[in-house]
Amino acid sequence: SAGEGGTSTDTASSTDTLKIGVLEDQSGNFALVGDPKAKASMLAIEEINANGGIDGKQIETFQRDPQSDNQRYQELTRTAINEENVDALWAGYSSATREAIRPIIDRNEQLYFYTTQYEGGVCDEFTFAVGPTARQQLGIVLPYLVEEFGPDIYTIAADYNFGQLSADWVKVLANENDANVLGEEFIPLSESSFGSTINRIQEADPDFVMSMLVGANHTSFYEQKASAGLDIPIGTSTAMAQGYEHRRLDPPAMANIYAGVNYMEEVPTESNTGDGGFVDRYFEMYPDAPYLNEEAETNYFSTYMYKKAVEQAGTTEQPEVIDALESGIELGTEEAPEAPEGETIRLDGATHHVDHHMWIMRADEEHNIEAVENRQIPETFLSETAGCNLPENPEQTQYTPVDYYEEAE
Amino acid sequence: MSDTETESDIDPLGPNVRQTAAELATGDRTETLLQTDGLVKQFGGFTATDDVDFSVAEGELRCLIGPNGAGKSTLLNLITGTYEASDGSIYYNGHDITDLEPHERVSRGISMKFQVPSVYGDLSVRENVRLPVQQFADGEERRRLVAEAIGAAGLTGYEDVEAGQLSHGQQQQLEIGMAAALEPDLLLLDEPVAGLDVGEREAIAERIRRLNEEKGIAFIVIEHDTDFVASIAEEVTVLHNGEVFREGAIAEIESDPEVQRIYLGGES
Amino acid sequence: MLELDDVSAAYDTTPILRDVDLSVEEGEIVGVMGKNGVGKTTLLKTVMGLLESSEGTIRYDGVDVTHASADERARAGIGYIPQGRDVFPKLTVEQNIKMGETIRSDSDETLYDQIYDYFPVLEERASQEAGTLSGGQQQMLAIGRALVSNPDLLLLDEPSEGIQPSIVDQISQDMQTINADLGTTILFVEQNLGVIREMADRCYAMERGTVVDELGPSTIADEDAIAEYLAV
Amino acid sequence: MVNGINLALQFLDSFAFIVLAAAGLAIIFGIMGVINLAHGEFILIGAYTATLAVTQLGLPLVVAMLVGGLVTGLFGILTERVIISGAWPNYVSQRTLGRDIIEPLYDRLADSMVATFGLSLILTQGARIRFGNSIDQIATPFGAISYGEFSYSSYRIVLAGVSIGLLLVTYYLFTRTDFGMRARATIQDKQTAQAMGVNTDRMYMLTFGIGSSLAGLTGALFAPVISMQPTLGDQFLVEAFVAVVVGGPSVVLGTALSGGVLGAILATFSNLYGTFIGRIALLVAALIALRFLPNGITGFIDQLRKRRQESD
Amino acid sequence: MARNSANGEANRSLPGRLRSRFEGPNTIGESRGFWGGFAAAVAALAVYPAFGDSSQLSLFMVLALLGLSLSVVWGYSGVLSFGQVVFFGIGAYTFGVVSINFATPGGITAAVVAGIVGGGLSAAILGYFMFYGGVRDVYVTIITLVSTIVLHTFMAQTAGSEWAIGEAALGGFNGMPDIPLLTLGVGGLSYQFIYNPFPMRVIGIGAFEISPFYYLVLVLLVGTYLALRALVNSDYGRVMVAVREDEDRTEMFGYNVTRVKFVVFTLGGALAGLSGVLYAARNVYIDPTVFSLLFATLPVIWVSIGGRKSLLGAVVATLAIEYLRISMAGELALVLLGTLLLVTILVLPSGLVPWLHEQIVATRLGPGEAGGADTPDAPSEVSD
Ligand SMILES: Nc1ncnc2c1ncn2[C@@H]1O[C@H](COP(=O)(O)OP(=O)(O)OP(=O)(O)O)[C@@H](O)[C@H]1O
Ligand SMILES: Nc1ncnc2c1ncn2[C@@H]1O[C@H](COP(=O)(O)OP(=O)(O)OP(=O)(O)O)[C@@H](O)[C@H]1O
Ligand SMILES: NC(N)=O
Ligand SMILES: [Mg+2]
Ligand SMILES: [Mg+2]
Repeated sequence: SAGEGGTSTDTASSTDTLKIGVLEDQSGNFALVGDPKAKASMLAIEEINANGGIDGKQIETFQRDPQSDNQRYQELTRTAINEENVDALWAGYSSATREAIRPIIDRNEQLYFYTTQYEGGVCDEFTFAVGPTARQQLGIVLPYLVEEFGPDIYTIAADYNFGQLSADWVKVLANENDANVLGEEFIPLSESSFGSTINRIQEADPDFVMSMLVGANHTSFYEQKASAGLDIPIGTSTAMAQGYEHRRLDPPAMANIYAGVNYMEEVPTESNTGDGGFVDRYFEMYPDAPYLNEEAETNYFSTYMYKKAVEQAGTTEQPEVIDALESGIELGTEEAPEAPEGETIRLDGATHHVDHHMWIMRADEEHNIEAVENRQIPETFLSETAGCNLPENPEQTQYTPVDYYEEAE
Repeated sequence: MSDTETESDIDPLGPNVRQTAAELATGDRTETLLQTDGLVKQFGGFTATDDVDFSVAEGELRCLIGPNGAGKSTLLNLITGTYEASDGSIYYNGHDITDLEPHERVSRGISMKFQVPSVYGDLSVRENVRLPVQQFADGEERRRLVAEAIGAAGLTGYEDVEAGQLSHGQQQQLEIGMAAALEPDLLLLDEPVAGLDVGEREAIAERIRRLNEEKGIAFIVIEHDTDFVASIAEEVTVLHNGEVFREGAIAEIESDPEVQRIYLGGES
Repeated sequence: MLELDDVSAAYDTTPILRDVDLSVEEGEIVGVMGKNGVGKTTLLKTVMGLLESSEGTIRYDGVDVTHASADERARAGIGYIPQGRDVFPKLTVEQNIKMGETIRSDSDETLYDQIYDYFPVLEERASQEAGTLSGGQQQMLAIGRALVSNPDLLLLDEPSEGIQPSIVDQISQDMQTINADLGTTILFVEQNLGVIREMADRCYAMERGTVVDELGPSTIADEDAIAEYLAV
Repeated sequence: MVNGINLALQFLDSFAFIVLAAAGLAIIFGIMGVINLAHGEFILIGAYTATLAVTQLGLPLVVAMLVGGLVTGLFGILTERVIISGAWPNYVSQRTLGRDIIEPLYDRLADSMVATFGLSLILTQGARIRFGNSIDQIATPFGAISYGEFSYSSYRIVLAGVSIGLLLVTYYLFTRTDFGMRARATIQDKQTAQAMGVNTDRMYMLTFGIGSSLAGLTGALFAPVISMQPTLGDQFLVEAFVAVVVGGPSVVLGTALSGGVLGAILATFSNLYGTFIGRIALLVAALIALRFLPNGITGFIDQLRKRRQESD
Repeated sequence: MARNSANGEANRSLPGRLRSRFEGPNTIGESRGFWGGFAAAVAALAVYPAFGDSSQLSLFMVLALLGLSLSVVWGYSGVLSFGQVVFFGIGAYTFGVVSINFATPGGITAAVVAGIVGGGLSAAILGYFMFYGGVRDVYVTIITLVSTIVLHTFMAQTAGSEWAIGEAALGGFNGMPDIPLLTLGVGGLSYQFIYNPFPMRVIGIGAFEISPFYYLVLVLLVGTYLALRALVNSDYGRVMVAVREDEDRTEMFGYNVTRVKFVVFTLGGALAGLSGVLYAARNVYIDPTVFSLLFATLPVIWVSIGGRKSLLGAVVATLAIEYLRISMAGELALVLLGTLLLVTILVLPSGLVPWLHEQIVATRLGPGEAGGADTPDAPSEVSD
């Protein structure tokens, strides 16, 4: 039981249960976003179990709180794979977490779902990065803001791979939309005072700000900019849909913030907000939960994608399940409430990414949320630009915009 | 000091690249061991020692007396390097030691007992004594010296007691034992018998005389107990207001009316 | 005024005092003597309440104070001058004295002058940090600080330790003056024969944690008799 | 181009943040010798109490903030009695087992760290269990002031004023009153203070309570401007420790001075080179200060004063 | 109760003489029973991989080296360093940077050495800066704490591509994920310690795989423990303890207190560096969390809980606390852990292991005797 590095095909496949590992932050800097993820996974699992399980097998879970600590993630990932023999693993909010555990995942050939909106570019035979990518999120919100407010952008982003690469994407998209980035600032995750940042934004005087701030400490930015009287439109891939700042802060701190997201609790599809919809089911199971966020929905629908794949493969053997997933799973709005009635979202077998239905959600002075625009945006960076095709060419790479776009330098 | 010790196995921590006091004891005794030259120490605006010229010869036993606050402890602390001199110099064995670190002075043969006992409270009496001894003795000899030092301090039977649990007087005894265990050439004692009972006072007086006579250790002893002073020393220096006020034979000093006025008081 | 009845006390589990019986009448000056380590300091600490007695009763002014805390005893009028000059090193000389004054509401301003009279150096150094005083000066401060609270019973642990001879004489005389003028009762520990002879009306001798003898005025006057109790 | 007003305002901001972050810790560490690693959680208690007092009880903001300070002060007293001095557990154990079970944490620097670290885990997680991963926040009062192309939150300026006020009150309390003298005497030598009639138990309790309530007040004052979540206290810890130690032995004066010096460095470097450089500059300045002024700023001032007297 | 101070060492047996190097008033456990128990514990650890999760245990043992480094520096020399993780982290990052740039067996072996030297050197620099600058007591604690925070702040923002040393990107909050597998030796004469399971078949237990890394760490931990025991019971160790108890007094015995602190601090840094190297090697990853306040606090906690003046305590407490930290699950896990730490430190101020030792000695000697000699057949005077 000690050696690490062997493949773990030795799973519970022969029994009449299967085991899913769920490692999501329920304390620490990312708890606010991680907790709904864990809850939504449990909701999906409970629903599936209540409806007879996957291929007749009940789902067991191995769930732990890695406390927003990447070293702890590594340890728990090892435990999940080597000791608990999970058949599939959902783990991690931040991109740094994903990169910390991906080597362990790959070495053990473990089927892994990464469900956070992220910078994009991960082309990995064992990883299914099913959240929306920067190109999808910024791709819907940035052109809209350029159109509405003008071409001058100021970027503030969390100082780690997600923020750095997302900022690169802002530059790429600015270029594609004839806009220009006046300045950018990367902010350590531990920072919570934004006085000088606010001053610098005022000095640069952009038409709008792109904000990719992350985690509990960065939330303070929105209240601080509001009380400093900085009143400027903000586009974001991270605010509101993840940490529900529009519910936690007193209005009008979040007024005029535009989030490019595949999902948030307010997304106005029938299967989401309608009677007995996703929102109802979630709060029935967790009456005290504060919010149903973007990542939670991704955990939810990806659990159903896994279910479909196992049923299609007829086994929980991971290589077969991966093959089934790569055949291109599609989900309707019932299981993927982000999509409006009649639409589906599709897992792209070649890239292990999802062609999402994206929304621009805006908060008004009272913090009411309205959908300003929505459409399907396929993943294009990996499939078209980088040429990732995992079934043909298995690899474990993360492609970055610098490799393909001059302006991202 | 173990005679097997060679240059190479000298503990880099330890002192003792020096002649032993015992060796000196057999030699010429009249040379000046310690000399201060215009020593000044100021605390803020206050001058604690003022231009003090003071000297001790090899193997001499000198007492330092004077009113409270006269600067006696300050002078000793200057000699050990605990305080940095504001002005003036200190010579020891002909070398200027004014700028040396305290531990460097100790390794040249100066050892001191503080006015307030500061033994290692959490360590046993034996561990306390072993610390100075281990610098120059090993194995069987070390064991012997440690036992001897404890015995001489009157603490036989207390070897395994934590020093912090000794009474005030017992701690004083231990302090002296430790300072003497270093086998210094010059031993500075700040009020060695304060708080000791009559019996212990006599024992310590005897001890000081023996160390002085047999090992040739030179002493500077500060003490307010004049009987005690008279029992160990012939020569005394009186410090007053930070300056050397009188110097001379004990009988002379005791009958000096000025000294009586500022220090001894009462019936003369 | 003070009565100890079969009092025993221990540090943690190490018993030190055993069945001590002792009494001090109002207005008396009583000495305690004995060799190093016999438990004199422990006795005073137990009277002060810094160490709780494990057995026996302590009565002060007719009241059972066996279980009273030290600060309660202090406010009831017991003053204490610890051995080894426990002044507050980071407070100034003046603040140290003031600490004594705040004990009791009935302390009296003129005491200040009297204390500065005894120890002029304390007035000179009023704003110096007490920790930087010379040994003897600290001892004077400790005495001054206890006096300013105008205690009814004063406990002194080796008051002459580290003090220059002229002032030792002066302290013995001053204590007697205080005793006479203010009626302060005094219980003191000493190694200095001169001081014992000068001050004490009566004297207890201690050995190994207990009182072994009581010496009347005639014995005290006899130098050799005292020396016998203190010598080896 | 550096805008002078920006810099000045940022200085006020940094000054207030450092001073308020440090105030409670300065008392508990500087005066009592207890390293309170739960300092951040005391701030959390103040922040949550003030916020909930507004959102749940509808109290006016100022009252809610005072309540935040008060509740944290009471919690501090409880902590002191139960953990730091162990007085209550010992009272019980004396009567049941006939001996003390807890040795007070005063003067046990590292042990006080372990104990308060344990406490901080309990408090953070307790807050998470009880209130979730965040609570609704209150808005920042007083609006903003504008100058040229810039604007700034007026509340941040008010904070600077409050921090100076608190410093003055604390300074007066600990240096100019009988209470302060007794508290300091107690910490220097408990036994002797007892013999001087000081109820040392009460001194410990009150001093700890005052330190705690200052931490709570800090939390309450910052409640509108920081994110209300269980680890919010962490953001204050670094500045708090650095300021206290750079300040040196005179607790209150030291905190004020290090708030001034470190605040100036933080504001200038953040303003010129960004938040990250600002923070690094602050920390490096602290390291250098500690190395060259091992007794802190006030220790250094003391030394200077003595030098000057000597040369007179 | 053989107190053989009188008859000296001449007539001690060879194992007795050997043992005496590891015994003295500065460590607990001197009886034959203790050493028997010690051997049994080491043996148990050696066969543990057949029964349990040795991967996790190897992590705990790596951290125990970090705990030991603080025990020497603080527990024995009185320098409360909040910065052992600085040297740990520098060791880890140095190992990562060097091994990524020179990913050959020889290069990786050199990286291990570089990591240890990196830890020691950084401690030497910081130590020189502090001790020769007259910084003392709690100020040392805070300077080391601030150093930790500086590194945390700094390393957390090295996400940009400009932060790379040769091939090795520092990676900021992401950390360094591409550290090569630990391989010691040069050229053909090398052995890979990570991800190189060693198949074993033991009659009665069956077939299983063991990790060579686990045994590497076990040997290092036991070796380090014994070496430190010898150190603290040597003359030098006695001086360290004297420095801890009273610096000024020790200086007055002619010891160069500043240098003792400097040397011990450097040694502690190198040991922390070794621990960091092994940590990075085991995880094949290192990130700035090792410089976080939480992680910086852990060594202080291990050592306090285990017993500050006990090397064994540091090891035992590290293993126990880290095991609890990883295995406790559920909402209340942190509350329970906090309570446990709080109660332990309040009720057992001298630490777990010294307390256990007292209990054992007390039961063995029976009531009444407990106050006497600490353990049977303990030499009351151990010296060379
Ligand atoms: N750190 C200091 N700051 C200010 N004044 C000081 C300091 N240290 C000593 N002094 C003053 O210097 C003078 C000399 O002190 P010192 O301790 O040398 O006296 P002493 O002769 O040893 O007296 P005693 O017999 O009472 O021990 C005293 O007046 C004392 O108050
Ligand atoms: N804190 C303590 N813990 C344990 N034992 C102690 C403690 N303090 C003193 N003792 C022991 O108690 C005994 C009596 O001590 P005490 O201080 O009362 O003696 P004393 O008569 O005042 O002696 P001296 O004349 O030396 O001051 C001594 O044997 C001493 O070792
Ligand atoms: N993917 C993120 N937000 O790190
Ligand atoms: Mg003196
Ligand atoms: Mg005594």
